[in-house]
Amino acid sequence: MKATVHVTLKPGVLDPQGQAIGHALSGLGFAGVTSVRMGKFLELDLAETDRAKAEAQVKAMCEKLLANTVIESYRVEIGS
Amino acid sequence: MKATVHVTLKPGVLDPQGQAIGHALSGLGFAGVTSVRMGKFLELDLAETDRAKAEAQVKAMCEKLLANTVIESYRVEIGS
Amino acid sequence: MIPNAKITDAVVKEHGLTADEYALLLKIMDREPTLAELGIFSVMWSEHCSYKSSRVWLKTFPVSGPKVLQGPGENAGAVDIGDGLAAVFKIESHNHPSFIEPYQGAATGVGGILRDVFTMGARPIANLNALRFGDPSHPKTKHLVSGVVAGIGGYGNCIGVPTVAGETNFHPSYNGNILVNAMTVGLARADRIFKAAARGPGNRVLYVGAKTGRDGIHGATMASAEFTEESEAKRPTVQVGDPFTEKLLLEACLELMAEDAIVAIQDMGAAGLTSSSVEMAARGGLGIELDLDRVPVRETGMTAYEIMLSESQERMLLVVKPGAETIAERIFAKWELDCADIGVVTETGHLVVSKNGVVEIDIPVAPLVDQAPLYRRPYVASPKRVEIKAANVKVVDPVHALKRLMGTPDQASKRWIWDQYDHLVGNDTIQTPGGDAAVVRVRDTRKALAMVVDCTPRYCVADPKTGGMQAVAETWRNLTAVGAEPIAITDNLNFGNPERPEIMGQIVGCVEGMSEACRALDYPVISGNVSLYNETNGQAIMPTPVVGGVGLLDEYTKTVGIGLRQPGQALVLLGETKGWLGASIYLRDIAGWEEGAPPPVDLAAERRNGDLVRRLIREGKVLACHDLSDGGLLVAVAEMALAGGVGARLDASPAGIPAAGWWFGEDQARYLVAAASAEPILAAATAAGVPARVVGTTEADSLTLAGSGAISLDELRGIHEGWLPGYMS
Amino acid sequence: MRAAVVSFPGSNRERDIVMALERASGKKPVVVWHGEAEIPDCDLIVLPGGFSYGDYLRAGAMAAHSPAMKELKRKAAQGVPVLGVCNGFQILTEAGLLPGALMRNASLKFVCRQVHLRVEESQSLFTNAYEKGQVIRVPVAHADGNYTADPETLKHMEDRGLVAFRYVTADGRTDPATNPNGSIHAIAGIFNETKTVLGLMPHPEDATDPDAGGMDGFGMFKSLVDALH
Ligand SMILES: Nc1ncnc2c1ncn2[C@@H]1O[C@H](COP(=O)(O)OP(=O)(O)O)[C@@H](O)[C@H]1O
Ligand SMILES: [Mg+2]
Repeated sequence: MKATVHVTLKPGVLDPQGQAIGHALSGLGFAGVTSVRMGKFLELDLAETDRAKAEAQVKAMCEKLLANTVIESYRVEIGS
Repeated sequence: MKATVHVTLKPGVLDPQGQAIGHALSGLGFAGVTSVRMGKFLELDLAETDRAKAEAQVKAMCEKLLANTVIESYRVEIGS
Repeated sequence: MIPNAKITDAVVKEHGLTADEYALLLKIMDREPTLAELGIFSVMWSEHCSYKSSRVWLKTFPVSGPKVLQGPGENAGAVDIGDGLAAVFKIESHNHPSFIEPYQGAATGVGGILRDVFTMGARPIANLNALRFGDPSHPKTKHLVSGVVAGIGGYGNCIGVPTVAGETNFHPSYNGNILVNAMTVGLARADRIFKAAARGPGNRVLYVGAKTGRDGIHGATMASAEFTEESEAKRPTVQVGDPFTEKLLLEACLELMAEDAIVAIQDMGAAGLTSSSVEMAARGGLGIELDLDRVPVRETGMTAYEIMLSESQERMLLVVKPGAETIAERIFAKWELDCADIGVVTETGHLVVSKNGVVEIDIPVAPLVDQAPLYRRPYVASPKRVEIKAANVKVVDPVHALKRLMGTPDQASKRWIWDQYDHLVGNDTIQTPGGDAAVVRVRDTRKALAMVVDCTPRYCVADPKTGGMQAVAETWRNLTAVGAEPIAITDNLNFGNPERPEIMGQIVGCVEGMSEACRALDYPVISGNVSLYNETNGQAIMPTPVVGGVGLLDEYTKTVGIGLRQPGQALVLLGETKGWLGASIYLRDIAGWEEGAPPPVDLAAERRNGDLVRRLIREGKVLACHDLSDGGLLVAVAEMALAGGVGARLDASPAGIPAAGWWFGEDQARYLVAAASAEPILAAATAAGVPARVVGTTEADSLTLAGSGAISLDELRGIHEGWLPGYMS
Repeated sequence: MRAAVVSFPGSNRERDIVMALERASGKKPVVVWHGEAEIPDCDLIVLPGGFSYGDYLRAGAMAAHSPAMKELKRKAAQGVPVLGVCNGFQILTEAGLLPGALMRNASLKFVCRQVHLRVEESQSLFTNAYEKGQVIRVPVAHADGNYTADPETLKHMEDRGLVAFRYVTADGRTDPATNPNGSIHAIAGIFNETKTVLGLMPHPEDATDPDAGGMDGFGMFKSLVDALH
């Protein structure tokens, strides 16, 4: 079973990488980019075949390791 | 207009981070994680209001800056 | 043997073999090769692995000396530094990969040279890098600088080896071919240097480190082919570096080396498993049998061809003593690395490789190595350039010229670069980037190693022989300027297409000059690397034979830096000044004239002047020292002033030398020293037959030239520190 | 003072800190491998600098879950002092022993240079050898040292004197130009509530030798030895 995880900075947390990218984009002549936020994207292959169990498992992984919940939030999707 | 970009390593390209995360997860007792690949996820706010133009613009940003097309591929989605 | 894939002329050509080379292959094999066998010949006979165009010339280098423990031919060279210790070092290029993917190309370049050094049983203590980029205004340059610097830092910082020195130049001739040369210096026990010769038929062959993927297949042949716009578009699979795994591999290898377990060890660099197994077998005069089904892979369906030619990083091949397999397994398990028994040393003299129970490769090793093509390529000497008289060069107010020079891409401070390199980890860096040579302490002793990389390509293009001599002499001088005794060099010969006689002429000239200088200075070559075909659409780089020099200080507190630290000290110039402006920075960047013969190198004077300077430093008579190089006297004074935060008042230029020649001439074998009193320096110079003259006195806060004006250190610093950050922002 | 230094795969400044501790205390610290579930009895536990697990995912994230860290948490709860330098600081925040988080430097670049720090608090076992307000010069070397915390946490730390060091100019002023990583309030190091845990990004251990980097960092080790014998 495949799972994807999006880890993004919580609203209000300053995003130095996103900011720098926004800056670089305007330097390259891309006008009108008003905000850039950068996050992480993980693709996991799981042995688990039960959807609900897989989801619970991946959420636990996020809480424990994949996200730093002090500054980040996460979203889990279970694929096929 | 919002756009999201997923940047992932091309198949076959070594992903040291994904590998180390997979290793750490099994160390934490999460069994059955057979593969982890790590990528980037960007959210952009654009002044552009035309969907097609926005998409073309973001693709150009990916080619120029957001993705390293030698080793990475990208996927652009235009939201609302 | 698997049924033969069709080996057509096109397939042979794609593998970079000429018709003659393929005929030789057929003679050696006595049958048509399999595709995997062809692949092996192709990489082993590539320029990168076989040195076919340069080998005859490399043989002319002086490679021995009383301190040399290991000369060229192993993974790295080694010299004796006393106390039972050896300094192990080598330089390596990663030019083409860095142009294609600057971050990963540069990072894996660092990873590769680190492995070359720790394969020898040495713990790396420092990294250096020599970088050449195109014109700053070229659209690719900025991106390349940023990626290469981040990649070098990313790898070295993570593994925890300080990057302590380097050089960075810009010139349009590198627009399509940047140079990324990385050097590593390590320390080993002199009686425990590990080598790569397989011994003992029946001994097991172990594979350790990272898994094999389809990375950089054909990287070695790529590094041996000229670039075209098309090859850039093709974008071969680049290798991705994993410095974390390398750190584990380093610690695991050193731990295993402390046991009595290893017969031979060889890193998998260019051409991966192929070159490591072939070289081990060849050096031992033996055979090796490999079972590729046991090789740890990270992708499915890999063929023998792919596994043998993969350039996946962070891997090593070992031959272990009977029964030592379990020791290796235990240690590599602790470091969470793969360790697989993939084969055995044999008496057959053949490399025999099987996959899925079928023998796909069976090549006699000796002819594969010994009969590798060797070319004595035709060459023409570079045309001699005219001598340019200083009196004929445009006169510019020296303070004004200094202001311009200190902010040019080549002369501007490279702090933006070394700020991104951890140059302190280990807490043994006594002299950090920004001086003449870095100085790194040798743990548990009072000693230190000094190290530097240098080359002046504009001299090499003007006169290859003089340029080659100068590159060697300048490193020797830089080591001397920090008080070290120069011991030996490593070199990286970066040139264009050797099949062009004028390029071959540059190679021959540079090598000749380097050899002569090494002989005269008792400064042998103990390792090196060659990178040819650095040209795009017929446009070759300037000849760039980078020299990496290492020297020894017996007492590390006796070193001096370039910084002027107190007002009221005498500034004494040692060495003869004629005011040579041909091929100088002043001529190029102020007069706009990239011409003229380079300054002659007088090796006897080098030696005499350098030996004096070193002695004066050891005797504690010198408080700061800087050799004179690009930009001559005035640039040297400015660098010394900025480094220490104290300025100087300089006397007017002497009669008989045109002002531009005095202030900016690049006559060789010169040093500027600061001393509490000039007398002892002048007396010692007279006794040693070294021309010496007081040129000024240190003074707070500004640089003043008698009769022509002044500049504050703040303004000078703004100019010097401003260019690179401004360019990169 | 008996110190234990916990080493992780990818730690690379453990030797630097071992030397500094030894120089200050006259005793060689024990080095404990991360996989060990027990840390021997000691007066101080130190997490060294480096790139544990390559700084992959997030600096310090994976190391924070190692067996030795469980033991460290237990001991820290009993009041055993803990020092985390650079990667050690990152591990301590990831493990929840210190508040806030360390993000990518605002420049997005690794930075290695000498910086000036102002000692904000001299009433602690880590800083008692310094004067409050004293300016010291020590190096930084990191890519992820951009400290952040939510406004309440920050206010609490400032009010309670839990900010240990701040990046300043040579004459002791805070100035965005001398903040090497963009840290909020120019924070370089912080204490926990009881001031028994200190995390800081700079490397005082690389300023404990007159011949290499100067002695400005020695005060921290001297403080510890004075407080813990
Ligand atoms: N890529 C680099 N990495 C580290 N240090 C560098 C780099 N480029 C230049 N430097 C440092 O900048 C200083 C000046 O370099 P350079 O002008 O080549 O010196 P020199 O004139 O003595 O040959 C040296 O200390 C050198 O180590
Ligand atoms: Mg120099």
